[in-house]
Amino acid sequence: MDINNRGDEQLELLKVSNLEVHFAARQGFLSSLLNKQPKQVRAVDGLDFSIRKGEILCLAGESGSGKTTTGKAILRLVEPTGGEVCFKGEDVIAFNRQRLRRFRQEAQIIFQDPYESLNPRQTVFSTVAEPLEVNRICKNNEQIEERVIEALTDAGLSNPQELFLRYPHELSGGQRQRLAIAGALVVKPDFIMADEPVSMLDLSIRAGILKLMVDLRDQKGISYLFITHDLSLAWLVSDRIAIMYLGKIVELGSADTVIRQPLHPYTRALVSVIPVLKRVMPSDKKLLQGETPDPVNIPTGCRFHPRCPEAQSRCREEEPLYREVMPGHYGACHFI
Amino acid sequence: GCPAPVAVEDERHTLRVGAVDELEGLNPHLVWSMLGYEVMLLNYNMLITWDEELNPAPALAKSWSVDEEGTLWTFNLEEGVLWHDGTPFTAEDVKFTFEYIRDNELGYFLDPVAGMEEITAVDEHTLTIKTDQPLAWMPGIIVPILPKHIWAEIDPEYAGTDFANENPVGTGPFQVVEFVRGQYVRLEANENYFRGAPGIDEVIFIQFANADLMVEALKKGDIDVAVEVPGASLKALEEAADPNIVTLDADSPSFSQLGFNVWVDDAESEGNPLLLDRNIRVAIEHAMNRQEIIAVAHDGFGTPGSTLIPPFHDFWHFNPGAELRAYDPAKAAEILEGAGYTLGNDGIRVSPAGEPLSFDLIARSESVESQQAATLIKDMLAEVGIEITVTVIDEGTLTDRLPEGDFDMFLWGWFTEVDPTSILRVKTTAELMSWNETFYSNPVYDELHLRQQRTMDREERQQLVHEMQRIIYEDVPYIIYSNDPELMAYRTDRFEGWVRNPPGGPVIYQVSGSIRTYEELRPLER
Amino acid sequence: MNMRLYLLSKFSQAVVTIFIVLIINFFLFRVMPGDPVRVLIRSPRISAETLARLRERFGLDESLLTQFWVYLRDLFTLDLGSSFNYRQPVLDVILERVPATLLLVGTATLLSIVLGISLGVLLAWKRGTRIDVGGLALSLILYAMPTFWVGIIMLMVFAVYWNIFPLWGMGVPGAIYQTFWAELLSRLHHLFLPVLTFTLILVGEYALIMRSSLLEVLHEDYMLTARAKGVSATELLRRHALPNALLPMVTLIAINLGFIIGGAIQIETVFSWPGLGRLMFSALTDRDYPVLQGLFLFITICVILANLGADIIYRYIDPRVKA
Amino acid sequence: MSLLEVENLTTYYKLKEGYVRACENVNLKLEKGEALGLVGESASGKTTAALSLVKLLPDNAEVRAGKISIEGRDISRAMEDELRRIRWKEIAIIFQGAMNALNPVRRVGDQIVEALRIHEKMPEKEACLRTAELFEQVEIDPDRVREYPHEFSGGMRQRVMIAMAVACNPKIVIGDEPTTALDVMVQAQVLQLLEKLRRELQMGMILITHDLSVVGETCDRVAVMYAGRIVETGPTEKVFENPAHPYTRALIAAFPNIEGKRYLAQSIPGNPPNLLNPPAGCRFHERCSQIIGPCSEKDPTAVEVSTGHMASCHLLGRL
Amino acid sequence: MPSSVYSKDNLRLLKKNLRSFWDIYRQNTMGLIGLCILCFFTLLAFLGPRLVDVTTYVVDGVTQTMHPPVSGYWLGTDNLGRDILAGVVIGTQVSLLVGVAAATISMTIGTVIGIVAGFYGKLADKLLMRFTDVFLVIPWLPLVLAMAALLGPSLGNIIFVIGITSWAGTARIIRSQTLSVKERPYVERARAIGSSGTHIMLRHILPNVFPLIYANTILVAAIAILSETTLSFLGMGDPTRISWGMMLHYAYEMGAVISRAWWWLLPPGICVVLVVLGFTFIGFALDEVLNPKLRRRDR
Ligand SMILES: Nc1ncnc2c1ncn2[C@@H]1O[C@H](COP(=O)(O)OP(=O)(O)OP(=O)(O)O)[C@@H](O)[C@H]1O
Ligand SMILES: Nc1ncnc2c1ncn2[C@@H]1O[C@H](COP(=O)(O)OP(=O)(O)OP(=O)(O)O)[C@@H](O)[C@H]1O
Ligand SMILES: [Mg+2]
Ligand SMILES: [Mg+2]
Repeated sequence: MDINNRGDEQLELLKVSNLEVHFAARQGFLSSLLNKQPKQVRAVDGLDFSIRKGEILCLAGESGSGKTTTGKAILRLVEPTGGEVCFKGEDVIAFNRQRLRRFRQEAQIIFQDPYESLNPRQTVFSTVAEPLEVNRICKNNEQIEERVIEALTDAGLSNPQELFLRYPHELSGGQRQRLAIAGALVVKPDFIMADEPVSMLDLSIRAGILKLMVDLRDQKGISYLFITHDLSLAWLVSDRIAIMYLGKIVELGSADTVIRQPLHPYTRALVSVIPVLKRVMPSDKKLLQGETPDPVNIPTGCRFHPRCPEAQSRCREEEPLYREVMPGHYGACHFI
Repeated sequence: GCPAPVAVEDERHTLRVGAVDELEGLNPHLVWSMLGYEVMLLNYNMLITWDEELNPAPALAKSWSVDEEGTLWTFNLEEGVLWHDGTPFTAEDVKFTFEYIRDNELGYFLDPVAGMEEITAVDEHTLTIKTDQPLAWMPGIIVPILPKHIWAEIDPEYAGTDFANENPVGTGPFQVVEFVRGQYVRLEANENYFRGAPGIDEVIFIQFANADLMVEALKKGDIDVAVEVPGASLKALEEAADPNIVTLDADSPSFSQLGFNVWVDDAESEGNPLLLDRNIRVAIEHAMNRQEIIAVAHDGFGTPGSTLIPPFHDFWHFNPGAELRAYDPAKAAEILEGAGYTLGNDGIRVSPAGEPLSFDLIARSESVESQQAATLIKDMLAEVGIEITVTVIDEGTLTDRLPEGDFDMFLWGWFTEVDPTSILRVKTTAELMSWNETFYSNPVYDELHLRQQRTMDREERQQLVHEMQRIIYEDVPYIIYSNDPELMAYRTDRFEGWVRNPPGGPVIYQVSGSIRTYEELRPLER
Repeated sequence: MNMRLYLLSKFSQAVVTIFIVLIINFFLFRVMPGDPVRVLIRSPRISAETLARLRERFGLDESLLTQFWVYLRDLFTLDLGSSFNYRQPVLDVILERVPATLLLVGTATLLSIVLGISLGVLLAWKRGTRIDVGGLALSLILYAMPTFWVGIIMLMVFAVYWNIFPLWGMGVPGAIYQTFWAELLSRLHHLFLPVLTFTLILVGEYALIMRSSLLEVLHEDYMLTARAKGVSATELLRRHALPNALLPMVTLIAINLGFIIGGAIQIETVFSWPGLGRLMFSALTDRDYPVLQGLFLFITICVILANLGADIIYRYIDPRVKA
Repeated sequence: MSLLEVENLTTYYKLKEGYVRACENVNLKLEKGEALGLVGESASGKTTAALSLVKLLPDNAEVRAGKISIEGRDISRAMEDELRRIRWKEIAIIFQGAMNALNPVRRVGDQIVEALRIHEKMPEKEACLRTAELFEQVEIDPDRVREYPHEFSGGMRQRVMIAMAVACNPKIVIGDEPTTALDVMVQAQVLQLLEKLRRELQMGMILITHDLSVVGETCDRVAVMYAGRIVETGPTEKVFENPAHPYTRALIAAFPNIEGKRYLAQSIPGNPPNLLNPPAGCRFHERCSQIIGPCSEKDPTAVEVSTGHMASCHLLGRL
Repeated sequence: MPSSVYSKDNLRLLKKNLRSFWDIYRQNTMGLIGLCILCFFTLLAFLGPRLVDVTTYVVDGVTQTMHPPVSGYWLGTDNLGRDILAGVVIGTQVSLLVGVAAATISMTIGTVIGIVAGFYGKLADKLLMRFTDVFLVIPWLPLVLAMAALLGPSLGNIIFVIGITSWAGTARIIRSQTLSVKERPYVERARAIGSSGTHIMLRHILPNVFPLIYANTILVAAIAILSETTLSFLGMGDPTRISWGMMLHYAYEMGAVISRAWWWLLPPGICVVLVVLGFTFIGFALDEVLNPKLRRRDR
């Protein structure tokens, strides 16, 4: 199956501008008294991107770069400290409780670990039926059952009734992740945030799940924010890729261009270490030194400069602008 | 087995007394336990003490006399008496003591001195006391005489609350020299004791957490005498028949009673108003088998009781004779039936108004005996259709609840003094909310009580006292179900000279303060 | 967080806890039945004026809040009031009893920690074997036995049937010993049964905790690493397993102090040991509220301080704790 | 004579329900200076095989059969004492998840010193110097020897583990998923370091992983495990370019290759078998798309596809 | 097609859950022994009074007192000639009642406080945990003694006092488990589908801390029985009810130790040990069965 760029240019489902999530660094009561200025974890530090209807946008980056936090902030599972999130033209941040409840049906979430994201003491049926019950979507039990069966079938689980009374631990890994997807599908969402949905699964099962997600996009027009640290995976499923580094997007563009013609030195380094099934000359790998720094002490200037092989003195002082370098291709570096 | 390593015996002759009380302190105004009183008696003297017939006998007062009206008393004091610190004892000390207590309302000793109008130290060894009215119990002023030169310095308020009196100076045969709280108190003989130095060198009172341990210690010879021995242990001791151990089932002026709440003020009393009906109280008495209670709850020690003054004081004791309401459940049922209390379906009688004869009976958590007695009484009363719920509370709480009238019935007891006044006073109206816990009130009785206090003629007074007891027996605020002995045991292999005062009484912890045994004990030559 | 800050915050936590205890302590004893003044005087023959005067003197006529304030103020001057029973400052009464309890509790705790840890290590090391099963059963049985009951049985067997140990007390009352050795011998003789009982009671729990703690550690990956490194069995235990397994014991021992006090009350009662436990018991039966209140506070503060100490030690010995 | 030769290694775990056949008839060969990759999905028995080599198995494991020889010396019957000497000195292991593989309450330096003192009988001082040297070799500031594991990041800890593994110049290093759970960048750094050390020290290395690419990039030869058995072995290039076993083929097909086309492969249907009760015959047959008669009846034998490239599949026997 | 998952299948589910639980539990020897012990004592509590003539536990003034075991009085008599075997049988009811009732109170308080503190966090957590800490550090027995003295000795009060003072440990354990459950993605998911806090606590957190609650309750029951015994022994028990603790209290007070009346001291004590052991065994077994991966780490 070939995957082409998708997504209706006009229909912007979700627009994020200058999103910021800062956490107060964990601190005892006393030390917060003593230090006037509480330290901040700048987990997400000014993001701009949008997701079109029926599009898969991939958020990639190293551990701790703020991918999950971004996803949660969009769904208001953590409160953003700044910026805007527009969903279908409405300001998510300003939603009141009722609207938020409705929004929770329109936007759903799938997690990384299918073992952890399912309540071990809930049967398959009640896992899937729960959103319907909580939001009182269905009139009667028969309707609930219908919807549950529909969702499970959509998620690629045949013979759903047989599974109704099973517990997650009685399912295989793949089935479990499908169950999690069914739990999201049951409310017929327009948008799903998928946080590393396959990274815990074996290679042989992965493809099936990914395919299911893509199919759902095709058939139901669901948009995804797909979070992963695996660039080859990102390339495989997404329409566009955004690369994050320390709470900021450093590059964003269509999947092919980002992988094939990366602009940002960070992206280039990442792409160079994407595993392939053959021996690679060590010199071809642009290994970066060290690991992503702690978002409490973000370096001044370009936040990537301490690890950047091409850093200049300007990078140390001046923060590069995030701009459209080529049509549809954004980047934040002084030298692109 | 191998014997416990006992401390190396030095040359001293030490009398070891076992007790289960905890010694609360050494300040005479604050002691309240038997042990505390005993220690005080050894450390201090009173003006008089009691002889074998329980008549006043000289102590610090050699002799005394009274004027015609019976209101001016003259005491001639012993000469050459020294306080433990060597200061001479004078009439000023006595005057000071009485005034100090009277003017500052200090504790237990207030009663005997409250009626003293004027106290005069005529000379060093003569004292006169003027009372506001003739007092029949005089000269029995059982108040320890304190050294003025020490107590004058002490703020009376402090003396009545906090003063520890760590180094008590008295005139007694012994003086406290070491007091280890919760463990023991050691008294050393007073070589200068005015009645002659004691025959032993020291007395140690050892406090046991548990009476059985004390008995065991007596058996092992770790102590020489044990007081307040539980009945069962005494029985066991008797059976073991150790030739060196004497067990005493000693006469004692104490009794156990069942008290009723007879407070007529309906608004205030929280007791069951049915108990105001004398018929019920009488029926209850008929339904109680005193013999069995004594046999079971008191291990067979004691005699069935009747009136307020126990037969121990046989001169004052009133015997109801044929009027005694003996155990007779049939009669009890008959009385209840006659008073209109008919048997309900559940076996519980109900009043004509339909109220069940169902009462609370309070036993004390400190006294297993009272709990057992309560259980027995409950069963006995069930026989005649009276339902009893036994509750058990501690004495402190009971003390608080009684003056509030928050009870139906309770079990407790009294230890009566030599003179009948104080136990008789307990049932007077003036003592409501205080000692008079049953709220019994009878103007005739009150009047008699005043009269007997003023009646100096013994025979005449006896009549009055008997009449008072008869009235109480008639009105049944109390059912006195047993007269209780004092159980103790002592060893005869180390000391001789144990004195029982009176002859059927105990050897130590003697009635109203005789300390003859301590004065007369001599070590046995081995 | 640095050490000083950590200490400060732990300390402030302890202070807050102590304050709450103070509040509980104050109000619990205010609602106890009985008029304190009546208990104090014990003679009903006392005029209303005198009663009122005493109330005033003890501040009982004031509002509860004022009384609480006065109570706090007095505490700061270490004034815990005066015992109804002994007419002595409560602090003196308590301090008088501390050495006896310390001797008993200290000896037993030390012994039981050493024995419990050793037993726990043995059981964990021999897990699954007959020794383990037997030891486990023994520990559980020890854990399940009522403290006082063990004491009673000990007394009956050793002091009554065999008569080789004294029945009661901490020494022969009023005895004057000729030599130091005679005294020591007598003290040890008296100490033996209570300490044995106490140790038995405590050892089971320590052994259980040590065993499970060690078993957990033995299953950790770093133990596999150490084995892969060729570390010998004893070294493995000594250098890798024990330091990790002992960590939770520190906290446990501190937390257990409250339980130990409970044990002390029972053991001191059974063996007539003149310590804090017996003091508490007799204060309870005599309703000596100032003493009870003082004891309560004293013991609680000791436990809180011990916990604080454990926290600090824990922080010191466990490099991971970052507060 | 190979550096390491494993024949017919069979290890079961005993459970109340029966035996988990975690590792059956495993044959491996490792030459001096060679890197062998052992790949397979989770629960395919990789760790079991590795731990069986040095007898570091859990208590409920039973080594049923197998001969293990190092440079011709049979160690399968070695006693605990001898094994202790062999461990680390001859075969060192780097475990998965270094956070838990380092003792949290001991300084990292001390943990290396310990190994040196046991095996090299080095005096304390010398061992410390050597530790600092090792730290430099794995590109960590030698001043950090006195720190505790929690003060290191994941990648650093893995480096410490590596330093510890090579401390005694072992002949063989086994890396059990040494880079799983690390970021791609750090993973690449660590792999490069391992590669460098292996060359410098001429060690034989067994790299256990479920990530095909790791093997592709670093190993000379590869062994593919499925459900407790080795289904295919051979030189890496040969196996990857020309997989002989249907499982290997499916696995490689599922691998997203950015150099190829954007294409979502079919996943292998079904689930790996339960090793408590594995299917008869070829263990893969229930999920295989090309089964023939004997697949469900007979265990396939290894067939040499080309030189040094073996696979166990009935289909191959047919050819 | 099943007509409704909501009705008849719930029963099927329950059966299935019980069966699978029993399948695992059965393997645990310790748990089985514990279960046997408890079954025995439960039967004794209910049927004992029919099998043993409990009317012999009366003071009749005829039966020999302090008599060692003889036929008819298999465990001998006490100082009042009461049959000790009958006493032990009667005492079973009270002791079990105290254990179960006090543990229920303690569990309820502990669970509510633990879950609320853990789930809401922040100030609520701080306050509740400070409060819990206080109960954790206050030496337990003195507190219980003081409260028992305050309330007066009745069975209800004893149950209440034990229940109200023994929840702190449970609360702490439940809280830490809540904290960890709260961070699981399925709770995040529940939030993401719009569930309210109460819904999450009841549907997601409670079921996942339940195994801990079970095991803990059973262990608290053991402690409660020990506590009742201790309280009664120290004279704070309900003298109108016969429990094993009260029997021991009377035995001690009435000089059983000195009189070598081992038949009076041993049976109630051994019963206490057995029941406590039974509860503890079950508690440990449940802990192992229900929380196999649970790691108990202090702090
Ligand atoms: N609730 C929080 N409080 C404080 N800091 C937080 C919180 N949640 C996340 N962070 C910090 O924010 C940063 C970004 O975290 P986030 O989980 O978004 O990263 P991520 O890109 O998803 O990483 P990973 O790939 O490991 O999942 C991290 O440094 C993390 O420690
Ligand atoms: N101690 C044990 N007891 C019983 N079964 C075990 C034990 N350890 C492992 N197993 C089982 O043995 C099989 C092989 O496990 P092993 O750990 O060797 O797999 P692996 O290939 O290393 O997997 P992973 O990639 O997840 O590390 C699995 O089915 C596992 O469940
Ligand atoms: Mg994440
Ligand atoms: Mg593994």
